[in-house]
Amino acid sequence: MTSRTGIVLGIVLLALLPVVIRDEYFLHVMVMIEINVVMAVSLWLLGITGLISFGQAGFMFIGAMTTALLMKLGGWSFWVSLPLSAIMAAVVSAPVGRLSLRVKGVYFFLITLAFGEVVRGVFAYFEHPFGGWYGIRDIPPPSPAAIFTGMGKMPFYYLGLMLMLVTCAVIYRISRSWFGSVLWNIRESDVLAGSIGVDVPGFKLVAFIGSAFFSGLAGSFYATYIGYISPLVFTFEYSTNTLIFVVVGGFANIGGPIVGAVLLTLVSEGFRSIGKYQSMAFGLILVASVLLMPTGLIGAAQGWRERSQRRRRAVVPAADRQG
Amino acid sequence: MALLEVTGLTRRFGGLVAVNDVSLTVETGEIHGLIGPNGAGKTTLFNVISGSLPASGGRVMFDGADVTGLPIHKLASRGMVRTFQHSQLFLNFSVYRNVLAGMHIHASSGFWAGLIDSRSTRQRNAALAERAHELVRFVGLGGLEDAVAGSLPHGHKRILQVAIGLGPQPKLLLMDEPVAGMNHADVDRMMQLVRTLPTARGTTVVLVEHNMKAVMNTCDRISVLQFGRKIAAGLPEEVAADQAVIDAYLGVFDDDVA
Amino acid sequence: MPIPTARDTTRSISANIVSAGLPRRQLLGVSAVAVAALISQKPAWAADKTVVLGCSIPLSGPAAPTGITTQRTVEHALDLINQKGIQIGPDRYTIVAQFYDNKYVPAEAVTVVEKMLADGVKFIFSSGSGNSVPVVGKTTAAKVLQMSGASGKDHLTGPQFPYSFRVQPTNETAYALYPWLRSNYPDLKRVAHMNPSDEAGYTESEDRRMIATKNGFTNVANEYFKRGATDFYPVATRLTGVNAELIDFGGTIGRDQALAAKALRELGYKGKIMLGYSDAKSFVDIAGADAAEGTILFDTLAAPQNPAEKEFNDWWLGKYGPPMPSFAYTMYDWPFMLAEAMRKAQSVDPVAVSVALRELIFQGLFGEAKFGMKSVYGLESSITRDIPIAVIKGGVPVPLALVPWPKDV
Amino acid sequence: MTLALQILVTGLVTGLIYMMIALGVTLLFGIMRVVNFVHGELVMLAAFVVFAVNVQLGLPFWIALPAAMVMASVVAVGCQKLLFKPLNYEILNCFIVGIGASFAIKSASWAIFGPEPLAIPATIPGVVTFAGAFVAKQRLLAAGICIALTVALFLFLHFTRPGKAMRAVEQDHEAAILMGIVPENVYVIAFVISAALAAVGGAILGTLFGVDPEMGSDPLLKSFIIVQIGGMGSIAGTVLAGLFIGITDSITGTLFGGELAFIIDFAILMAILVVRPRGLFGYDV
Repeated sequence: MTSRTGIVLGIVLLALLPVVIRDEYFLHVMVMIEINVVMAVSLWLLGITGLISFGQAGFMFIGAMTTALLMKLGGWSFWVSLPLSAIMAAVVSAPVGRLSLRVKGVYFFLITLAFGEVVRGVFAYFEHPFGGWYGIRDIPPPSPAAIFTGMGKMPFYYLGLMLMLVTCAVIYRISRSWFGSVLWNIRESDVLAGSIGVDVPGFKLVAFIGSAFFSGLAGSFYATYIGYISPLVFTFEYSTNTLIFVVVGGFANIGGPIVGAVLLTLVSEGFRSIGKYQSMAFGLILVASVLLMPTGLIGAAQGWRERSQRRRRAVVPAADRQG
Repeated sequence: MALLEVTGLTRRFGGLVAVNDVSLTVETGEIHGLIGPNGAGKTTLFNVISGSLPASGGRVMFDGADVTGLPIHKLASRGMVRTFQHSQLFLNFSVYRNVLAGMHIHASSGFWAGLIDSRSTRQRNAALAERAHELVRFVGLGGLEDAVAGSLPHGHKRILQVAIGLGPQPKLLLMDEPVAGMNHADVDRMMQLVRTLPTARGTTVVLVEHNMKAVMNTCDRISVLQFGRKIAAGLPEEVAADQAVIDAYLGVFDDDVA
Repeated sequence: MPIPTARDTTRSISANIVSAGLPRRQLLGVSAVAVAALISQKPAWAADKTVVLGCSIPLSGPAAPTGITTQRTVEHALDLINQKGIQIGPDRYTIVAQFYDNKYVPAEAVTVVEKMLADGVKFIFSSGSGNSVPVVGKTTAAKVLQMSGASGKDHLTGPQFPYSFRVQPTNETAYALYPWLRSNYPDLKRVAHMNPSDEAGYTESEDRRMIATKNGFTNVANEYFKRGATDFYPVATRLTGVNAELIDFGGTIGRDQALAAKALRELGYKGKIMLGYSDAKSFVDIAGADAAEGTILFDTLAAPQNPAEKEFNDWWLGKYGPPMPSFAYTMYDWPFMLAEAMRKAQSVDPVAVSVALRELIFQGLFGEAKFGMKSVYGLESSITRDIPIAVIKGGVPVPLALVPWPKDV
Repeated sequence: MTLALQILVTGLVTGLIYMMIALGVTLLFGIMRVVNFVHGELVMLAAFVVFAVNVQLGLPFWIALPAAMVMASVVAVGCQKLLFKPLNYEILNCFIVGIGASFAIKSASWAIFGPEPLAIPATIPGVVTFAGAFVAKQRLLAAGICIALTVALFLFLHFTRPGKAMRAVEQDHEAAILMGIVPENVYVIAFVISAALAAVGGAILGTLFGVDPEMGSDPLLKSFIIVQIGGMGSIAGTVLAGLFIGITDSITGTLFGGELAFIIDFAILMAILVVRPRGLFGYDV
């Protein structure tokens, strides 16, 4: 299978990258990309259920906070804190999902937005143990210290790469499993899905919890990598950025959020040297990309390929659009 | 024992009583028609019975159990499935995948098993695929498996909807205006399909329909609603002769035969 | 897998069986291009007589005014410095600044600093404590000199950060202010504090309450508000209820100051208001002359007092037009101090420059400036200088005093 | 008692201003199911126009205001034709395009207008006192304008031809087309009205709170919350929710301090949505 070979080749290339390019800034950007990809893919899991969340940074924050508290106050190892943080985000997401999934469409957009802000507000309000607006600083790197403090960013790059690959693999499996196909069905028509026996609220909730789980994972990694978290980090803008990755990349398959996160992070980085015009350029690119490719990069690529195939076959399906 | 027994069902919207104390019995194996002028409360009654809307009062017994207020997906897994007035399809998916989706309740091998792609899942899925193909052929869409649902002609879309509804192997299929907006040939085709359901699939049918000719020719028994109340019930010819029904429709019969 | 064959259509999930390879390939191609772009962006080192000063400042978002003002000020200061150049041995050095938008977001700030470190930048300026604290560990480890225009107290200044300097007195102004208040306004006893709800606000509030108490004041209220929140009536209602004689706006900056003062006056507050880091003109414009009357402005230069201030003021008005933000004056000295330290050290090595910077006594806009506060932070890393104070009279700021830096701090 | 009155007065006035801006959001949503993220930027640009005409050119406020309304309408219709129409008013893409445009406009505004907050002088300075509660005259004027415009909007929607056409499109898109209404024309009217409301909001905010490129962001977020609590597309709901949020803001802000008020606002939003998923007056989306 060529696609499998392609993926293996890609992973090998990614694994060799730090050996070839020994530039700490570049590695740092790669680590940020890894975090962004995990976030975008986790949001995509909601997307294939037809849900859009503006509060994904809230779950990331919960994961990051859990790791920060466990490692800094509890002295726990990162390797224990990481899964616990993801689980904590998932645990919080269950009741939140139960309540917020009662609303649909735009209302869900905004209730998730509100949730993200409440998380920020709560962590900011309670100085103990959350550090208030100071946030928590000096979060230790993972053990063994010899590797994670002595070798620059390379170990973090590999750790992030591993998390990213695992997340992508698991979410890809989910999206291609029967469970995933039901999520796609719900996205297409939740009324019809319900009528044939799908527990629509239940499936949505599981997708919501799963998505929160991986966001928590990203948050945990963020905390140990940057070493500093505060309510200034996990903002509505952060959630929005994640959503932008997915929309610009496209929902059609998991390549969408991945390509979106990678490209936009790089684009934004590429414009960094223009200082005050960076945000402007980013905004304009966003506008252009959605206008030119409303189904995202992946959608545009698929459309292009289909058109060329159709031209080759010269078969035009007689689509009857009545009713 | 009756398959579906509705007793004193009522549904209010604010001050409006859309369904008022309706009782209804559907026997196993019959095709039961539900007719009435526009606004008689047929679709609301459907929505309440099928769990799409909560009831304001009354009781729904299905297959010997009280199912009042159960959510729609639970009813589906108990064997009561509904179709919709407007074509509800997974428009961007193929015909085959639409039908396959309908078999959801027989596919639930569990979340983890579904992820891991174990041998038993694969076997079960192979069996499902076989059944889906069989169902596509049964409703007469054979050869169109790969067509995108959204690109089908209207008549095919409605047929496909029936196929999806048959996926859970329901004991009772509630069909909301299955021939609305169809041409003659498609109506005949649909009604032929409906007539085979009790014998070929073991599925009892309740259908709401405006097309009188179709209802009279297809249904074993008919109930008539007006202003949210049941005003008559019985064999097609009895109902057609019922003075209350004639008054209710008053000339509508002729116009309505499409 | 029960999911149908690869022949399934458009948005169906199976379509990616065929396409899965494509995004990956695209992705790799794109990243290769981007990598090339990123690497090629290394600053064009103009021969060997240039020192790069990397500035991580907010140029978009709500904190942008600080960043834009800083950029303009630094550009001008460097122009002046570079006219003469910095003579080190036989070489004449000039300082070239690079400005990056940190959007006032810590993660962005970390990325900006990573980029500068990778580019080999040895002198960094960072604006905002939330952006400076997360990077100080990295710059220290890289032996890069970091100057921060930020509060952040011992998180930025201390023996563990030998190359980190704070170039703007923030919460520390209170050390000079409260003794001055005690002797000049002996009737004032009850102080209320108002600060933005972020870490700068918390730092300010903590220190100001502590220092006020030390100087015999009573703290009667401590309020926080969300920065950029438009309506101050609720907070002002709370503050008018505590019978304060003085309200210290602490870390409140920009428009918030004017809106809060306006709301307080409209709700009948009669006591004194004290605020800093402000541009007096826009404060009066927004608050209105009546509400602004009598406000004490700390670390605020009402009008240029000496030739250097005059020159800067004229340059600004000529280039950008009025108003000239007073904040710009407080950002003016440090580039000169950096240049002077390089000259003194006869080196552009950040470690050597740090040592020289610590010993430097500089004649700045407000007189003698030097890095000090060892008694508080354990190392001479936080700038100390006289604090100019102004008061609003008849709708215009009038110079009131130049409060000397207390000897014991 | 005085405190209660003060809280009420403060809340009503700010509530009316929020409502004003939220009405524009809900109008567009009701009619074409579009959440216009550029709305906040219209508020901001309008305030800059008022500043330019009123302060820099020295013309009266009452000339500056219509100028701002015209300018905001032009930008809004520009956004509609260039951004939203090509996307067939599809909600998510419109949302994202709006965010992108808003980024770009804000960022450009910083570069153009510079760092200093600007102010539009009050049209009527001074403070009114009654029963121990204080309120600035300018705020009362603002409240008056908001009430007048809301009434005008109501009359427009119910008693004029274009207004009726708008309501027809809102209630039943297909039926409206059958009645010979061209939706696209109705959309243009909706964008113009919505922008005009935003412009008035901007002028009011400018006189009360000063002018800067970020000034539209907070009111936009607030109007999202209001619109949602009131029910998307419901004018009556927006009016009530605007006042409701204004007063809750005032109560929580005054009694518990600004920080907690922020959390409480969002908690209220979540609670209301859990109890009434479509908001107070909303319909199915």
